[in-house]
Amino acid sequence: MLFGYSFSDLGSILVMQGFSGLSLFSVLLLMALGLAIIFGQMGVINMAHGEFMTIGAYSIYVISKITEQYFPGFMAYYFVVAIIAAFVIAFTVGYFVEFLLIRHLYRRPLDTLLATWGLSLIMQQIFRSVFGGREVSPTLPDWLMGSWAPTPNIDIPINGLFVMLITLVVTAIVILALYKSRWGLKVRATTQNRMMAGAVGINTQKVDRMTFAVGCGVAGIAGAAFTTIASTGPTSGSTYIVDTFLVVVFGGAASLLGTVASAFTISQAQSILTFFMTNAMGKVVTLLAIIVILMLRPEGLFSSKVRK
Amino acid sequence: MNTLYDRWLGGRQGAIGLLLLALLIFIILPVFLDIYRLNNVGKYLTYAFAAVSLVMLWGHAGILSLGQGIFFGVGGYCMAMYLKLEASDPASTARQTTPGIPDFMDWNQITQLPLFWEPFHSLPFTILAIFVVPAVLAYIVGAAMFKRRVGGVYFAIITQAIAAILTILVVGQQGYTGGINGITDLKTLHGWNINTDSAKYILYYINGVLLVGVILLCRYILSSKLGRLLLAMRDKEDRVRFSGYDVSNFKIFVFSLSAIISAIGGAMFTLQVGFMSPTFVGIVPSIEMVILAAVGGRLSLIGAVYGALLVNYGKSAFSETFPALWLFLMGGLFIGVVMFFPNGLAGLYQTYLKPSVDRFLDKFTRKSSAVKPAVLSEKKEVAE
Amino acid sequence: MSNTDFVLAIEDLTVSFDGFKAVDGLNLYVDKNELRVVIGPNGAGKTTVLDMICGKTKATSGSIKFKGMELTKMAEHQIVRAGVGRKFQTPSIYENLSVFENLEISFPRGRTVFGALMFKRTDDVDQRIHEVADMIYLSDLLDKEAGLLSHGQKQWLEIGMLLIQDPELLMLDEPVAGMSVREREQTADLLNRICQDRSVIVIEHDMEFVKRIAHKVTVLHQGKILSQGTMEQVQSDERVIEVYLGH
Amino acid sequence: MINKTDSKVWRSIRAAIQGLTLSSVLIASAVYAGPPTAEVNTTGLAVTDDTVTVGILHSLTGTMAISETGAQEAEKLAIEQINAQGGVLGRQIKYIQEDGASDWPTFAEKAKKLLEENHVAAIFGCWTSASRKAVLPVLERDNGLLYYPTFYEGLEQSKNVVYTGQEATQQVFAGLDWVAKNKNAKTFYLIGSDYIWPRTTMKLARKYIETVLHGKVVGEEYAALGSTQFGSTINKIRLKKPDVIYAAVVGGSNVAWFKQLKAAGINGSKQTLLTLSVTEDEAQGIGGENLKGFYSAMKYFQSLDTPENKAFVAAFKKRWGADAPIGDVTQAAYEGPWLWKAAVEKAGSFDTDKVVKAEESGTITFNAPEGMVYLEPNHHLKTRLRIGEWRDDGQADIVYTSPYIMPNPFPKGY
Repeated sequence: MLFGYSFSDLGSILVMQGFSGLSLFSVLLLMALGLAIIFGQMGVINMAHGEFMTIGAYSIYVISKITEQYFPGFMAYYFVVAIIAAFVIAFTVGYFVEFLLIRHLYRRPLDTLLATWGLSLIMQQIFRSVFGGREVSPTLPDWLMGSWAPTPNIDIPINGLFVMLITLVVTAIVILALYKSRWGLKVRATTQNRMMAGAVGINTQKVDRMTFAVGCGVAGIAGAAFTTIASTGPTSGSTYIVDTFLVVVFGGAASLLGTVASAFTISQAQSILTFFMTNAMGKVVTLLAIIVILMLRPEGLFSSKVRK
Repeated sequence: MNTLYDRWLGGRQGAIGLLLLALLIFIILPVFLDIYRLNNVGKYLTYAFAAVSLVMLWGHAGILSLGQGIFFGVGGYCMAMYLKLEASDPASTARQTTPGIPDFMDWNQITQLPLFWEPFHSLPFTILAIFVVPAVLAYIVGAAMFKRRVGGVYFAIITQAIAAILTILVVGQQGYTGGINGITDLKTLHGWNINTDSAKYILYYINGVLLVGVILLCRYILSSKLGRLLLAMRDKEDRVRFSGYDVSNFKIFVFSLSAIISAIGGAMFTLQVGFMSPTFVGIVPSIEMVILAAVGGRLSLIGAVYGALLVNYGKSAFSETFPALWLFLMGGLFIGVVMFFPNGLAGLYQTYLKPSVDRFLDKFTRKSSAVKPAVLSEKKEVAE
Repeated sequence: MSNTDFVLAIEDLTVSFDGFKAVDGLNLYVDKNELRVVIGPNGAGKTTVLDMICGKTKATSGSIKFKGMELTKMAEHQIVRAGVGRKFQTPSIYENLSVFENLEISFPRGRTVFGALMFKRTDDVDQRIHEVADMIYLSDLLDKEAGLLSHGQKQWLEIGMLLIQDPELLMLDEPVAGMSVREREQTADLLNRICQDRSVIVIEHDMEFVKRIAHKVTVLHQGKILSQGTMEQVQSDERVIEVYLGH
Repeated sequence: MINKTDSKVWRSIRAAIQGLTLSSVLIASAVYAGPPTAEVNTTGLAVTDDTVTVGILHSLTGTMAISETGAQEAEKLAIEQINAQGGVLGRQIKYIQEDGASDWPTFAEKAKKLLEENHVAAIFGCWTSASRKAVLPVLERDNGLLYYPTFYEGLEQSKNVVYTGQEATQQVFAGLDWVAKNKNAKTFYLIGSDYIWPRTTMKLARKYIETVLHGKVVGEEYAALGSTQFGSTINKIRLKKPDVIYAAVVGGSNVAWFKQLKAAGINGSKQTLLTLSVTEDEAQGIGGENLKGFYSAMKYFQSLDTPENKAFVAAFKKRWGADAPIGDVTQAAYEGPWLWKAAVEKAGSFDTDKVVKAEESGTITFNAPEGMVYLEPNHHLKTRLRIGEWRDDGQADIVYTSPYIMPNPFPKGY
C-alpha cells in the first residue's frame, strides 16, 4: 500500500494520470507551438495568444450551433470541418493584427508585450459583447463522448484520444513546414539575419505576416481541441497564457522540439503531482521547479549554445 | 553647486512640477472632494507608488517587471496581518471555536496562530517587515536572475510567473492568508480607528507625504552617477560591464528599491481601503501598474503619479457609465501609448506645453536654468 | 615555465562553439609597453581572442594569465579592475549622455552601488577628464551629446573612456574603422603616445595604419597563429601572403 | 445564439419602458399618503413624503455579472410589485443601481457611495462572500442595511445584514440525510472549489457524515477557482468508487467538471452526485445533457408547483423575458424587498435601528414563491430544503422537501 492505494491501483493511476497529463499536454503544446513560432522565430511576445485560442473555441461553438440548426444530419462529422475553420478564422485575424499592430513594433519585444496585452483586453470584451459572458460549449458529436475501458480500473476518455490525435498531426505538419518547406527556410533565414534575408530577395514583411498568422491559426486549433474538454468563456484563453509562455521559454525559445519536450515534461509533472497533493500545490510546485531550472539555465532546457 | 535645489528637486523644471503636484494633492483635491471621493483618490495614489517604482526600474534601468503586484501585495498583506491581529482580540472573536485568532483561520479549522503571524502583533516589526520582506524577496529573485544575465523578456515572463504562483498560494492557503476573500474587516491601527473620516483624512495626507518623499528620493538617486549608470546600462550594458562595474549588483539594487516603493504603496492601500485580497497582487494588477507608468511617461516620476490618477479615475468613472466601453478604452490605452505616445503624458508636456512654460518662467527668473547633465539627459530622453 | 615577465601570457587557449573551434590551441605573449597588432582574414578568431581575454566569452580550455592572474576564472568587471581595457569593434558609448558624462562614468571610482550613489564630481575628477579629453582631441566637445559626434570621434571617445581608467593592457578592435585619413594619423599618434606606459593589442585591417604603429604583428588564421614577428617578417612570409595579403 | 445579446438588449429596453409606465400609473394611484416623514425618518435617510430610495448593488460587469443578473432582476421585480401595492408606509420605492464590477473594493466603494451620498434606506445586493465581506465594515460604520441573497457558509451574523439565502447547515444536513436514506450511501467523495464557502460546507459535511450518518469520507479536495482540469480528481473518484460525490464547484470550473465527468462515463444513471452549487442558472451553462440524473440541494427550484411560485415565475418571465432562468438565489433575492417592507411597516419607521429591532422581533414572515419563510432573530431565514433531480432540459424535478430548518450560522461542535 502507498498513499492508501494498492499497487494495482497505483498502476492504473499511473496510466490514467499519465493520460490526463497527455490531454493537458495536448492543449499546452498546441498553444505553445503557435507561441514558439511567433516568439521563437519573430521575438514577438504575443500576450493575446490566449484570445486566439478562444477565437478557435468560439468558432467551433458557432459552427456546431449552425450545423445543429440547418444540417442536423451532418452533426457527426462537422467537428472535423470546424477544426479547419477554426484555423482559418484565427489565421485571418492574426494576419490583420500583424498588419495593423505587430509589424510596427518589431525589435521592441517589451512593447509588443504591452500592446498585445491591450489587444487581449479588447478581444475579450468583443467576445463578451458578442457571445455574452456565460460559458458556452458546443454540442459534441456522440462518438466524441464516452470513454474506452481496457480494464475495469482504467478508463480513457475518447475526446482525450481525439485531441491527442489532432495534436500529433498539427505538430508534425508545423515541424515539417518549418524545417522542410520553402516557407520554413525563409522564416528561419529571416530570424537569423533579417537584413541578409531581405538582401537575398526574401520579402521579410510577407514572411513575418505569414509566420504570425500561422502561429495564431495553430492557437485556433488549440481552441478547437479545448472545447472538447472544457467550456468556453471570454477569458478561457487568458488562463493558459502564463503556462504557455513558461512552456516556450522552458523549451528554449528557438527550438520547436524543445517546446514539445517541455510541454510534455510540464504537463506530466503537473498531472502526476496534482494526484498526490492538492490541485493548487501541484501547480505551484511545477511552476516553481520551472522557474528554478530557468534560473540555472536561462537559455532554456533544450536550446544549444550559440556564438554571439 | 546647490545640491538641494538641483539634485533633490531636479532643477527649476523639477521644482515646479513637484510644486504643482504637491498643490494638487495637498490642497486642491482635499478642498474640492468630499471624504468619500478623496479616499478613492488616496487609493489611486497608492498605485502611484507602484508606477513610480516602475519608472525607476523599467524607464531608467530598462528592466520590465510584470510582478510589481507581488511587492504591492507583500506590503499590503504585512500591514493587513497586523491590523487583523488587532481586530481579532479574544473579546470580539468570542463566538469562534478558537477565540483570539483571525476569523478565517477559525473557519479553516486552525486552532492556533501560525508562527509566522506571531511577530505581526508588534507594529514596529510590521513596519520593518513592509520594507525588509519585499527587499529580501526582490534581492533573491534579482540575484538569481541578474547574476545569470536573465533579462528583458525572460525577466518579464518569469516575474509574471512568480506573480501567478503567489496568487495561487495565497488563494490556496486560505487558512493562513484568508484565501480569495483576503484579509477583511480591519478596524484599528494601534488602537486608532482607521474607518473614521478624520482617520481617512490623516491617512490620505500621510500617503501624500510618503509619495512626495519617495519621488524626492528617486530624484536624488537619478541625479547621482548611479542614475546615469542606470541609463548607460539600459542602452549599452556591455560597455558598462567593461568599464569595471558589476552590472548585476546595480540591477539588483534598483529592483529591490522598486520592490520597497511598491510595498509602501501596498501598505497604504490596506490602511485606506480597509482590507487586502489576492485580486490586487495577481497578474492583471501587475500589468496595469506598468500601464500607469507608461501613460505617465516611463521616464517621468511626476508623470507616473498623474498616470496613476488619470487611469484609475477613468477606470471607475467609465466602468460606471459605459462598462463595456471601459475595457476597449483600457486596451486602446495600452496600444496607443506603445504605438503613438511612447513617452506618455510627460512626452506630450515636453513637446507641447514646456516651451511656452519656459518662456513664461524666463520672464520671472533672471538666471537661465542651468540644469545639471543628469536632468539634462533625462530631458533629452523624454523629448526624443 | 615562468611567464610572469610578460604582461599577458595566453597558453594553448581553445574555444569551440558546437564543435567549431574558433580559437584552437593558441599561444600568445605580450610584453610590457608593447604595441601588438593582430591581423588575419575574417573569421580567423581575432575578435574571439579579445572576447576571451576580457571575459566576454568563456574559454573551453587553456589559460590566460595577466600579470600572473588567471583571467579565465574572473568575471568581466574584475578583469577590468585588474587593468584590462577593451574597445569594441563598433564604437560603444552612451549616445544620450554628454562626452563629459561618458568619461565621468568610466572614471574608476564609485564602482559599487553606494559608491556610485555617493560619487562626487571633485576637482581631480574634473581635471582628469579634461586631461583625457585633450589626449583624444575632444576637449572642446565635452558638453556635446555623444550621439552627435562623428564616427571617428566616437572611436576616440571610447578609447578615452578606457584611458581614464589607466589600464595596463588596452585592447582595441579596429580603432580606425570609418575614420578619415587625417583622423587615422591622429589616432596613430594617440596610440603611439598611449603605449608609452602600457601594453596595447590592436586588431586592424588597414595595413598602412598597422605599419605606422605595430611593434610586433601576429597573424591569425582559423584560430591558430600563422606567423608572428615584425611587419617586414610577416609580410615576407609566403603562407601569410597566400591566405591573407594575397587577396 | 448570435442574437442572444440583442435579445438581452431588447429585454432591458422592454423592461425600462414597462417600468416607466408601470410606476407612473402607480404614483398617480398611490392609495393613501403615509405618516409624516419627520416621524418615519429621524436619521436623514433619502425619504420624502411620497418616495423612499433604496440601493441595488450587484456586478453588472466582469466575471460575476452573469450570476448576479437574475438577483438584481428579481429585486427590481419585487420593488415594482411593492410599489404597485402602494409602496412602503405609503411611499413609492425608488432604487439607485450601482455596479460592483466583480471587484470587491468596488463593492465597498459603491456601498459607501449609496450610504454616504445617496443615504439609501436599504441595500439589496452582493453575491459572493468576498463582496459581502468587503461591504460589511462600511455597513457597520454607516449603520446601513443589506439584504444578501446568496446561500453561503454562515459563520457570520451582523445586525446590519439580513441573509435571505440559506446558511451552510440548512443546505448540508438535510441533503446528506436524504442521500444516506434514499441511496443508502455510506462512502462520500467531497469536492469543491477552493474558497471559504465550499471549505466550510465540506467541513460541516465531513463532521456530519462521520458522526451522525456513521459514513466514511473517502476523499476531500478543492480545485483552484477557474481551473478546468479535473482529470486527476475523476481518476481518484474512479478508484475510490464512492457511493456519493458531494460537490460544490463554482463558476467556469463547474462546466468543465460536469463535462469531464460525462466524458469519463460518470453520469446520473451510474453514479449518485449531489451538488450544492447548481441552480437553474448554472444548469443553462453546463447543459442539461451533462447534468441529467444528478441532484442539487437547494431551497428553491423553478419547477416548484405552488400557486405563489407559478405567479412569481409568470411575473418574472413577463418582466424579464421567457428565456430567463430562475435559480435559488434569484428567488432569495426576490424575498429581500418584501422582507424589508414587512420589517419597515412593523417598525413604522425607516430608521435602521428600528427596522433592525423589528427584524429581530422574530415575527417577520413572507409568503414567498418557495413557501412561507420566517425571519429569525439571528437575521437568517427559517426555510425548507429541497432536492431536485436534473432533467436534460435544464429543469429539475423536486424529489424531496424537508421540514422547516432553523438557521444556525454558528453550529456548535463543527
